[in-house]
Amino acid sequence: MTAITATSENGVRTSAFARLREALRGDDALTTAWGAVIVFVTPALLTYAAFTAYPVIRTFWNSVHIIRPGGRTEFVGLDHYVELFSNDDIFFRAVSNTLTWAGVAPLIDVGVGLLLALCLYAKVPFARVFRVAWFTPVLISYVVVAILWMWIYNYDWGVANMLLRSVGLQEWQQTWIGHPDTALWSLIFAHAWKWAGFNMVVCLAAIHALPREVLEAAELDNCGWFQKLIFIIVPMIRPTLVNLLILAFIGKMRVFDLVWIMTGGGPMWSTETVSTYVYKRAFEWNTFDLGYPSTVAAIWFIVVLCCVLGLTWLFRQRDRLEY
Amino acid sequence: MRQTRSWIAAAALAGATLTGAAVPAQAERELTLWSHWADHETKVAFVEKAARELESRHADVTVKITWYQKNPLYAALQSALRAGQGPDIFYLDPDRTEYIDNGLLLALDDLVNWANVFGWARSAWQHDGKTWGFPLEASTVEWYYNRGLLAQLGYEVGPPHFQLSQADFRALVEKATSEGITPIVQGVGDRPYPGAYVTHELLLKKLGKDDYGKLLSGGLSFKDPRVLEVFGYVEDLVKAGAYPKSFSTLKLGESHYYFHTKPGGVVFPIGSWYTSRAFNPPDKGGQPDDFPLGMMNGPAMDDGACNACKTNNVAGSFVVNAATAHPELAGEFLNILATPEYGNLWLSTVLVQTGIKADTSKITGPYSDYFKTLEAVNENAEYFFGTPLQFFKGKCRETFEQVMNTGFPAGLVDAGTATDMMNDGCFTG
Amino acid sequence: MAVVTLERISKRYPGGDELAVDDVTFTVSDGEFMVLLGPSGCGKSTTLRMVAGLEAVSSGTLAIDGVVMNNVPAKDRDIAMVFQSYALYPHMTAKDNMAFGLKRRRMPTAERERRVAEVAEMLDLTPYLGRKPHALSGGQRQRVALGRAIVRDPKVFLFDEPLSNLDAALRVSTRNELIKLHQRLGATMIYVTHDQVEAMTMGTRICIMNKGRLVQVGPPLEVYRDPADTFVARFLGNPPMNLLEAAMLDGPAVHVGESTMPLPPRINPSRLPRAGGRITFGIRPEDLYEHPPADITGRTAPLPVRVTSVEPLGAETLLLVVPDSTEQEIVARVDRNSTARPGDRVVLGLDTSAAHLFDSDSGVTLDRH
Amino acid sequence: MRDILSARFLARTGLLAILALYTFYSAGPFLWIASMSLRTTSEISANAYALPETLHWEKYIEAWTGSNYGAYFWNSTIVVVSAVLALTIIGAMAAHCLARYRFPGNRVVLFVIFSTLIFPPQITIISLFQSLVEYQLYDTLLGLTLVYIAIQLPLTVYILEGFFARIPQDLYDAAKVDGYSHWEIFWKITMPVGMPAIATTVILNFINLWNEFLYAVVLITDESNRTLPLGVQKFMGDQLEDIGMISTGLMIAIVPVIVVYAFFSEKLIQGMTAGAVK
Repeated sequence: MTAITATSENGVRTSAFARLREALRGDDALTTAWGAVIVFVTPALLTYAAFTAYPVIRTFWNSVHIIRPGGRTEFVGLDHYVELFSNDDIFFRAVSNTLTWAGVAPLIDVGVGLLLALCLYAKVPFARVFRVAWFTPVLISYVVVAILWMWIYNYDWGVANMLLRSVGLQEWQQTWIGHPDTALWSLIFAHAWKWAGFNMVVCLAAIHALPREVLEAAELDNCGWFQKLIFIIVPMIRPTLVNLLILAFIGKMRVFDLVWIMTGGGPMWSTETVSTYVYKRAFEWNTFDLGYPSTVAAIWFIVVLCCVLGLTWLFRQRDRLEY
Repeated sequence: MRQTRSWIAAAALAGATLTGAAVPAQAERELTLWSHWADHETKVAFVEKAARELESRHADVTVKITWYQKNPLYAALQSALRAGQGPDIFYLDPDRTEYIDNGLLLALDDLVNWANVFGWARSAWQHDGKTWGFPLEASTVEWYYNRGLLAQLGYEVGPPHFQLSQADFRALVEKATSEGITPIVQGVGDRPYPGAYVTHELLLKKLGKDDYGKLLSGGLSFKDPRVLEVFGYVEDLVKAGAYPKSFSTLKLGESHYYFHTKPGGVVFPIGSWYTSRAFNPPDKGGQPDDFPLGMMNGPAMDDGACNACKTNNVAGSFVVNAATAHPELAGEFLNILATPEYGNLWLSTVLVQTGIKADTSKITGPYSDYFKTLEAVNENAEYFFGTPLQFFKGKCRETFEQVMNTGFPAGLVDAGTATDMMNDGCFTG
Repeated sequence: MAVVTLERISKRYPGGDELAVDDVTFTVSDGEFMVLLGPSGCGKSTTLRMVAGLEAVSSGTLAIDGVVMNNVPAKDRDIAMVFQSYALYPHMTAKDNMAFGLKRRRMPTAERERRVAEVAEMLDLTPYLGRKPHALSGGQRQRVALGRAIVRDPKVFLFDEPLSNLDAALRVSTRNELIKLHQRLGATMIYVTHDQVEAMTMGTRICIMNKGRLVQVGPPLEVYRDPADTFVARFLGNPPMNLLEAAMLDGPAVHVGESTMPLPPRINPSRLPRAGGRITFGIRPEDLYEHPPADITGRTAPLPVRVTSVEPLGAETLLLVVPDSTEQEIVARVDRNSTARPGDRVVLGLDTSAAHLFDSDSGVTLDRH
Repeated sequence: MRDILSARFLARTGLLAILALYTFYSAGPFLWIASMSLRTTSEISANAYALPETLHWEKYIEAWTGSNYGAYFWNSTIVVVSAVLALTIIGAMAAHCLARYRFPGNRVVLFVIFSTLIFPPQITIISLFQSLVEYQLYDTLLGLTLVYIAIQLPLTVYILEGFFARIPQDLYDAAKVDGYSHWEIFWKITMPVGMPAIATTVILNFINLWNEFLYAVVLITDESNRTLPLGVQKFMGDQLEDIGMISTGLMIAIVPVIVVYAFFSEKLIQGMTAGAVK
């Protein structure tokens, strides 16, 4: 009340226009900061507009057209969408594969990473060597990882079957990435090989950042290491773990390189992911149409958006309940 | 001061765009060619020779050839042509009719001297009354075998048909498996068709050319009893262990090595371009010098409508980009190839058939025997022109790749499911 | 010569409904050490930042030496500022930090070097000039920040709670150094703090702010003695002034608990409420006596209380007591030899001449000024 | 007492054994490939797991000269270095602005930029291809560089904004009093003070872009424009699976990363893990 009275007394203009002008002036008192703002954000916004925003919009535009080379474009309305939902088993196969991967792999990645971090935290000898050895795969490009693991999975002379033979389990030998039952899991395994080290390092950093007193207090409370893990460490680094899980989830929703080089989506679509399907239909199928794959991309855009919003909501909800 | 800076930033951005847009000025004519066969030294040498010849005819012309593997080549072509940046001439298989449908190719009828090209080869590229490609490489589907192993298993083939019966072939498969020998070497790790060779060759023999053609163009159901019979037969072979365990990941290059070097196998059905890999020195992936290579025809089907039938097709061809700036140069280049001298050169160095008219009898040297065998095996053959991939489009093709090439021969789906899926993707009747 | 004049200065942040600074007017004379005092969020820092030119003035006039400064950028106001966090550039040595403002003003190198060396000497910083901030102790950083301001030789020094990051002992000694520095430089200084001891000891004048408004300006003791309202009364002094609910009596007296107090002499009778009305009665702890000394017995009124707690501080003793018939706990600062114990009933002597009366609703003093 | 000790000892040994096993799993493939890189394919096909008898170091020279590795390395270097440079400057400018200036839409801009972090590249890859064709940037290193800037920008801005926002405001006020202009404040305060975060993003962007494959596959066709991951893929010939030579090629691609790792391991781990630890 008093403030408003005082305002009018002092003649401070409170019209919307004045507010806007004030806002435009920014917090820098005396010069118009707007100029600086424009200079600073324009390059980023231009890049963003040209290479991110515009392509996203264009994807949706594409999705209601048939787009052939030479600028021959034909408006088809929602035909692609109808086709996709009524008659495209491969798409749903790809979605189910991708979601399986995105659902399972984060748990493996983060779980293994957490266990490894705890091992290092337990101050084992050679911890430095271990850390280097475990982290290195993170830095290797997918192309290299893919070739490497194709050899590891090679039926005749690959490591996987060689190990089975050497322990007398010949009948367990597999064409690991050549059979629909094992192909997806083999890829998930290879992918986990690359990423476990990353999760390990992050977990380790998080554990090291914990206040020492809490762990000491837990020790005084007569906690064994396992109780300490379950009741103290995991709850306390929960935000980090959640972050890692979401990060891993997002990473799996976009997985392409490994699949593309190792299996190309086969056999029998058992490792087809949405990325490889979009790529195949756009650049490999002999239809030469960019419209339909854009429809797939558009749908996937919405799916990913929902997943991420859902996850965020889920974890936020839990946080609120807890505290 | 601030304005200046933002101006500079804007200018830099604009400049960046402009440099990207600027096309380097060309004083000379450059003919670009993208081709498969990066690893095929004899083919590379063959094409390079023609390129040098063109350059020697015109002082201002350079021919720039980029060699690819097949899959990356197609990926590059699809995007580059769409971007309007394709090469003047490029490699294409005749099954890629979508390039024609989308107006990306230049008709070659008036550019090439067709008198020196076999009619059947030219017809592989004829659509809508025009000829779209230059049929450089031609091949038949051949069943190569290891003479030593076949004899060891107690079988032999010989004139006039070089063919086992349906029952004998199955017995051969079973016997080989029982002795721990891989009966049919095949790998589909990096190719969309080899796994379908056996099924489709047998379908052709069973149905005859007309009905097989209907099957490929969607006019005949995969549920036709004769088709089902063949599928059942192949399913039995698969169950008997006809293919290598590593079938689905074995690459084409690896399957050659598998067949002739390690661990070895009895039969290797493949296009007659087998030689372009196998007749290299062993350390370049070729077969051992003393390898007992034999050739047979696929087994005769009981009640087969055409047991002498086999697939003949034009394979690697050169086409001209519709957007090329130098159509006359491209034509001249192709005409250098369209001569009997080059035809003979191709045969005697690449050792594969060609669409260029040439005379196999003129081939001498270490591989002349091979060509004699090839001629003998094909003496009574009736050819069906075109591979399944040349007929199948879109989802049908995808189903073919996954089911006929991989799933069915790998034993992942049974004959009933496989034919269901093929009908779902391909049958229009 | 620098006089800083604030006339009807207000500040509104974009999007905020309340005024952060509301119609503030005061003048800092040349060479004066003006302390802006108030609880956090009272607008004192905002006021200082407006003087510095770091915040825009929403309305009103800000002038230095008569020149309106509202739209002059900070760098052109010839002011120097010492920040609470010191704000030393972490990537520069102590010397570079001090020299940088001079460099920006294109001072010749030799002159710059001389000034920095001189100030460093004055602040005992010479041995540390080559170090970067992270290698300095808190006190040293504080002195570098100070030095950075001094080398500039500005018209006005601005301090934004510069001592609050120091530990207690260092704070006291730095406080004294600052006082000496002010005497030596004779510069105009504006100093923001929420610490009343700093304000009382350092300021030539104190300017007390609350909720964006200026409440009272004056020399420290004057403000202490004659608080303008209950806020100032409680904010200055430790323990703060006791405030008791009282009732106006018919005669010139108020009723506190069971005692009847005569009106203090300075009161402005025209502003008193009518008989039976409520009023706030204020008395500082040192004006309550267990045993009133002879020289003031004539002015005291008895206040019967019950002792709830005794806090001997050594030099004196604090008694927490509840006057009879009330439930308000008040504090009395009594002689250190007091023998009172919790639960005792005693009668305190209240120095009626030192008492204050405030309006119950607005808290404004009823004293005559 | 003795029993407890030995139980602990056993547990300790067991733990170490598990760790050694895991190390074998994570590092073994590297050793395998390293050993194969020094052997010929015929040696490998005789026994894929034997140690090299004679060290065929000449294979490295052969792999380098026999392929276009020099060009791939050069292309990757140009693209990645210029993208990382531009990213650092553009990203830092935007982050500085978002962290330091209050303006309407500030949070909206940050959210919009940040939200693209979650979206998989396959969503825009097609239209990006079309756009680059239209911008005349298809199959150019410049085009790839710009795309790389765009895809790494969100993460860069996100990390830098978080760090810059924590730089005390007092420092900026002091700079203003000292007479810095907007640009100088960015260049002389934010950049040097924010160096740890900038180093982090530089490393992160470098590793990510050095290994990037999908965009390169789609946006580059010309042999002379290929980056290293495409080059490595090309090593997988289809004439002959020349395992020995491919191993050598892979090692050439791996070794620089390992060397960088050896020198900057701490910083690198910090970079890779930035933003994940709360």
